Amino acid sequence: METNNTNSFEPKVVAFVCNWCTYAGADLTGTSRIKYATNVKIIRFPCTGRIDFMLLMKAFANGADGIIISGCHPNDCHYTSGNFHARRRWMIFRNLLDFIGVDVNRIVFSWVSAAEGAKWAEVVNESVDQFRQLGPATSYQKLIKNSEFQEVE
Amino acid sequence: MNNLQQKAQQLLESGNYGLIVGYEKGTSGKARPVFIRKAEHASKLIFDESCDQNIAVYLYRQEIKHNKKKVIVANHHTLKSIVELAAENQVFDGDFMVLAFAENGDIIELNTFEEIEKHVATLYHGLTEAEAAMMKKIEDMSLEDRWAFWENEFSKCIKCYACRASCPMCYCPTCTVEINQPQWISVPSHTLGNLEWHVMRAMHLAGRCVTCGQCGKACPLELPIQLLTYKVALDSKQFFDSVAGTSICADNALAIFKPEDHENFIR
Amino acid sequence: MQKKIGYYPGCSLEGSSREYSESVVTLANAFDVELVQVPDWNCCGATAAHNLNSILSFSLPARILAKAQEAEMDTIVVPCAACYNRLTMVQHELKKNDTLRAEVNGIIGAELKCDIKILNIVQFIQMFVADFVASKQQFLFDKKVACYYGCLLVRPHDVLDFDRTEDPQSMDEVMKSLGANPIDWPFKTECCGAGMSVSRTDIVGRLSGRIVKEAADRGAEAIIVACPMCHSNLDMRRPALEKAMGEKLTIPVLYISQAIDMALGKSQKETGINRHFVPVNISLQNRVVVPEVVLEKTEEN
Amino acid sequence: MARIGVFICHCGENISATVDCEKVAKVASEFPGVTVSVDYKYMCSDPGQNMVKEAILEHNLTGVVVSACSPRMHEPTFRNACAEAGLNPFLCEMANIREHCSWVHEKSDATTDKAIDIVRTLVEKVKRNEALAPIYVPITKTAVVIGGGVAGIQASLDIADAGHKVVLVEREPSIGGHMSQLSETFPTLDCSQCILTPRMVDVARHPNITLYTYAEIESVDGSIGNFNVKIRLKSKSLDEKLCTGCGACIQKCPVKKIPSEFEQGLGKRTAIYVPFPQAVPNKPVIDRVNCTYYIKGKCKVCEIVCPTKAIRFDQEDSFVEVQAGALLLATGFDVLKTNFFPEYGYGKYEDVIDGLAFERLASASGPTKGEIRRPSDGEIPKKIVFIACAGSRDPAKGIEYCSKICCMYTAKHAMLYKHKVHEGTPYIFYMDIRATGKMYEEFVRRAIEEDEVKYIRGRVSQVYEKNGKLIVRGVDTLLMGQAVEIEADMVVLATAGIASPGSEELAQKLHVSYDKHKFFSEAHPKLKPVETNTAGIYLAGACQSTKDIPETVAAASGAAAKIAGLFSNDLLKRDPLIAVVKKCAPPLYSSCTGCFMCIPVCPYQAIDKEEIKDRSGNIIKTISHINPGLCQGCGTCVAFCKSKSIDILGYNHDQVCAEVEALLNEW
Amino acid sequence: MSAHIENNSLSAKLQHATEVKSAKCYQCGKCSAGCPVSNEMEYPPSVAMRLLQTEDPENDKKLLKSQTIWLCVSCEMCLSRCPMEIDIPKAMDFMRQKSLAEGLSHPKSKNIISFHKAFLDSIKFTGRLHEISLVADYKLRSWHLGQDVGMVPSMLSRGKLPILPEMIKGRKQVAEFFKKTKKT
Repeated sequence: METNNTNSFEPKVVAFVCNWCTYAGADLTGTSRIKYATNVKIIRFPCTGRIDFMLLMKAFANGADGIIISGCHPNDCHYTSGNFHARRRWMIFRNLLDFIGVDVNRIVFSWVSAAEGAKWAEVVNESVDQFRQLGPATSYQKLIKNSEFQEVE
Repeated sequence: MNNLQQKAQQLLESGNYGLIVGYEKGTSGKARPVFIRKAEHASKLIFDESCDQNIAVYLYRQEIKHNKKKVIVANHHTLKSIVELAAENQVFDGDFMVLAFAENGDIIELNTFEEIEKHVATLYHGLTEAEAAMMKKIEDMSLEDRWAFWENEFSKCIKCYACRASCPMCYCPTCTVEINQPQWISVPSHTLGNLEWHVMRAMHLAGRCVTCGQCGKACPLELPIQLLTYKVALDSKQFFDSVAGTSICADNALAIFKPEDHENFIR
Repeated sequence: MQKKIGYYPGCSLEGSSREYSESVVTLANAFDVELVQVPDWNCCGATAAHNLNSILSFSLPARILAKAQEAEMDTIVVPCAACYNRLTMVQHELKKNDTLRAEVNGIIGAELKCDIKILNIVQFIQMFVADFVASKQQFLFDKKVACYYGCLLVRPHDVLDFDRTEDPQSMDEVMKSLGANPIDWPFKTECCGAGMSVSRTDIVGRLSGRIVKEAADRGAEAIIVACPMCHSNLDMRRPALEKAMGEKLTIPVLYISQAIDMALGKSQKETGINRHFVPVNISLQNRVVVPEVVLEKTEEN
Repeated sequence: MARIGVFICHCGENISATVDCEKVAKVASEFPGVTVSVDYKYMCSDPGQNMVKEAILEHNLTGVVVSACSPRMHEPTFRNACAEAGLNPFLCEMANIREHCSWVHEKSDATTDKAIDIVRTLVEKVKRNEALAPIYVPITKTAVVIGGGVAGIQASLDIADAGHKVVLVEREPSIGGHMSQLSETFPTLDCSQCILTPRMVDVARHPNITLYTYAEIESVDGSIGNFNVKIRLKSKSLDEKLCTGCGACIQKCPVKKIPSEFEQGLGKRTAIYVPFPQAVPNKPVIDRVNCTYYIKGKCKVCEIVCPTKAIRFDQEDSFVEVQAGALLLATGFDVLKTNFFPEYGYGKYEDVIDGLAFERLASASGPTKGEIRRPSDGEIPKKIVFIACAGSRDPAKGIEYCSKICCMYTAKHAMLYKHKVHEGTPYIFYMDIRATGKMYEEFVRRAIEEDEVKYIRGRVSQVYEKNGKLIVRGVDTLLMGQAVEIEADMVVLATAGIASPGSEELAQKLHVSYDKHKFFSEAHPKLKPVETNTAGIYLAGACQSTKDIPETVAAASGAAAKIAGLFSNDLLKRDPLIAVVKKCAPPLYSSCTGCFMCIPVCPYQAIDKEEIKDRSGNIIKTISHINPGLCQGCGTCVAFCKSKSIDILGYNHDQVCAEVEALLNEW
Repeated sequence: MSAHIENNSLSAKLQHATEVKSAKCYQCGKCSAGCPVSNEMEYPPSVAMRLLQTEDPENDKKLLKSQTIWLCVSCEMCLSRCPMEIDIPKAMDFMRQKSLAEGLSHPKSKNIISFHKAFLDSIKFTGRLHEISLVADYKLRSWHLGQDVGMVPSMLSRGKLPILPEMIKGRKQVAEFFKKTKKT
């Protein structure tokens, strides 16, 4: 990975992925030895349908600068419809975050199949670039700092 | 004695009904909920513009839940909430009678869910002009301004949960905010925890909020938190054509899907 | 009640194909439709423009659309298939491509809405004529005819969305309603040689010759067209066709509007068939007017 | 107090080349709760596994994190190792530092740091893992095979021969499918019916096979081991027990001019009919759309002539329910109608036919008794043009994929024609010849060299009729696009193979995934070619993608072997990673509100209602309940439930929250 | 992301300008089989697509110098039958404009080009096409002075040739279009 960015900021990125498509796709990225940014770390879920929006809130509250959510393409869900349910959930959630002033560009949603090892690397690299551009999630970090302060009090 | 009071008196005197949940005159021009059990108290009942509180929330309160001889005087918010509660299996057909009002002020007796659903279909579903203007004002702000606005509002929240208590749809015996393993939402009322609470509350009302605004009315700090649930309600309508409180059998907007649901953000 | 509709004749209909314009106007008048010309219209640029200069090929038709829009015309009829094709294609491209539209708007100095309904002659007939023709028809067009659609009326289907590209039927249906017997033949949408009329008359001779010969061989008594380019190649260029085919070809070529006019009993002058190079010696039978009740009964049997 | 063992694998140099494994082990040893942390060259080797086992015993570990390759690779290996050392296998997790770390990053501190983060995340997860026991489900040893073509026939016989019960369901009045329509088969040119009909008879006679023809799947519920299949038996207007198949009714039926589906419209049939003489069962059905009695209310000739009084005009559709442990989809394919190709004149010119119709013309039992004659006038064609890829490889008007079988059957058609009409000339317009099976290329060469089939490389642009001939306008692309015009007597279109009609509805009934062309999807394109993504439902033949006969039969036997394998156990063992509705002490019993909004969320209909009762049987409350036999563990209901009353074993709320926190902290 | 390799081929330029992708062609030849003028062309449409696919500068030049691109009558038969929906007419338009711009047009296609130019000249000055001027202009350009002279009297007698051109009011504006679009 070339880092042509003079800005040395490296975003913390957590990826929530489903076991059957994107996790397997990311395995394929590995077996194909395609390189991508180290910033992204993966948490495995059985299905995108399992991913609770509260986990995204948790990730932000724990200092994530960006989040990737990825699962099977429509019609390819291992459980036939978990991704469709997830899609509806994200449609509502994303707009709600935008409504309260959270930059939704900090969350990247994608469909990456078990065959799309190269796409996974692309998604990661593009997302990390995007998060670098956005810079640290300062507005959220301010809240985190305040909360720590209060809790210590 | 007006029609409503007469009606209430008759119902209680008949012995078929033992409790009427309705409105009475409160302080400073506001109405407040009242529970009438005796015919002679029927004259306390009022119904006018001041009766804007959504009192469907009382229907499943433990104290009266099992009383099958109850009547509820319902404004249009309350009616929609009853439909939504019926869809969510929280109130049961035949457990109560509803007194609603026609536009000319006539009392309408609604005995079954089907009748209520039919009546609700004639009502206006959507935001008032003033509410829509508030939504627009926020949506027109820049992202930074929106954040600043809500950060300021959330910083004031004291987590009294009046919003939750007033909402007919917040009926969970254990709210997620009270779960401590895992600790979904931090306990103190700092801005971050408050934000998490309000986002969660709004998300949990997706496809369920009837836009009565009761949460905002109940808030002692007058935070405009009803706009959050309005947002999910409007999006549910726009994306999925789902309007809460219109059908006693419809599935929740987020419990179903269509393969052709259209978003523009998934890569 | 008289209906008003926008009209874009195009250059050929003012010159070498003026009989087409005459017959269309006659037809419209017969059915109480007033054709209002797009004010100060210009040439659509035809094949030449898109062969040589693509942005010009958008700008010329765009000006026409702008003029129609200015005159608040929601629908325009364009009898020339070539002009119809250009205008429709350009409006489609401009509608879907914002950058291109901005550029063209800049050149022509207008804001195009791209929502004008553009009708070809067959669509015009379907909308304003077909339902009423029975009541006004005086002669039965009891001939074997070959309906020749050419290229520009039906292709590309994605954009024009008119009839189908293979073995289209709309003109055949119109002719059937006049009492004609349209033949089934394979060259309905073959190319006549189009704009090569002057520059490569030899090619036109071969292409159009094949078409005319095929129609004649299959016993057609007239070829019905809807495009001035096709007409001039099939009619005016007949000597070149005969040379290429090595035989005499006498089958006349009629615009579909002329065919209807003839069935309505319009004069040679009104239909403009006197202007053709290949003489039109078709005489039509008087239509026996049968009271409607009886007519229905015979249909049932 | 947790005692976690962390085992870092070098995977030879696959991991250690870019990750400092020793450092990872050292840092991990300091994580709270970690008792032992070691690194080793090959963790999956016997000595590596032994290290894990010994550490479990020595340190009395409560959890194990093997930090190595993807769990999709070796999770079962290490879970078994743990089980052998007495640790519940579900207390073992794998940290994927190979596919997700060492292989995708260069050697650097950042890469090592990421590996440490991954290990920490899994350590936090495993601390919260629970000991779980696998779920055992009893297996009903009956298979329902859907579709009675060659695939369904082969699979049914194989499963039945293995000693298990089979219920074979066929939509048409007879089994046999498309193969029964074929004349000869490539590359051997042996007669299709000669090899198929004995197998059809075997199906009818086999004691383990129950055959339902003229029947369709109404609904399916349940899951692997225990499906409940409801089958609609369409009314045949016939008492099959009484009917002897004497055929008197067919002979006397006055409606004789119905185009026969079996003969591709080239032959005629009656309203009461068997599709073809060798049909199994050889008993007729009444086609109610065309039967005079059903149209006009009178006739009943068949009833009068029937010697056993078997005709039942008032018979209605009936239903049977079958309990089955496995389902096999063998619904086959269909050919694309070519009406969308007006330039080829199919449907307009009688002598432009499709490949299946040509099969009937060439078949000895067909409408012309095997003579190649034009449908229009019965003449023997002197020139036939075969057009390959009529619909295939044509995203504009047909389908984008290659139908795979057409190259071969077109070569066969041309050959059969040449064998029957020696003086005739067959032309084939083709673009590529795909002859990749055993003896296939040789077959095509024979067609070209010995039978003088004229192959022309190019697509036909137009076919039109002139003076009784079909003019075929094409081009020879091997001669710089030189025009070719052939005056043919007959044109045969090698139409595309497409999914059978109704595939989509069936897939939805069965919760089986399908591709955009409505072919059913296999679970894995290479390693699970006969399984679907739904456990217990298998695939065979052309319902998955167009296949020729050898491939179809191979797939059918493969699927049958899978089903026989499944049926070889009495109980089915399943991972217990499923959702559960949490219960708690009275008076709450459960935080579930009984809103039941989760019911439509479940793709497996695994959620139903459970009544909580007091000792005297009074209902205290009604809450959701998840059927462990049906739940597949997707967790969609878990994320949906607002009161967090549903959780999922293996990915529970506590675990995933801990993972998020562990992943993001201490960077 | 891998950087784009500098691709100067005609095929790449075509795709960039018009989104027509020659690589989609799998050489079935249905276009050539249906093309009314393919017999006259040295490279029938499918062959032209193949030449583009090679991305060989020599082959690119062959195309731009060919008569093929000028013989195409834009009848769109190829597109309407192409299984891959390749817009060959659009590709032809593009190649004609490239050929002119690079001065490679085939000498035998001069007539066709002259006619198109004369056509555009005619509308440049009057806003509409005036057929007598067009033909006169074409003849001067092509030196085919005698061609079609025989037709003129009969056309005049049938009223098919108005002597004086129709001048539209907006003709200056139309002339302006020619200037504005010249650079493209």
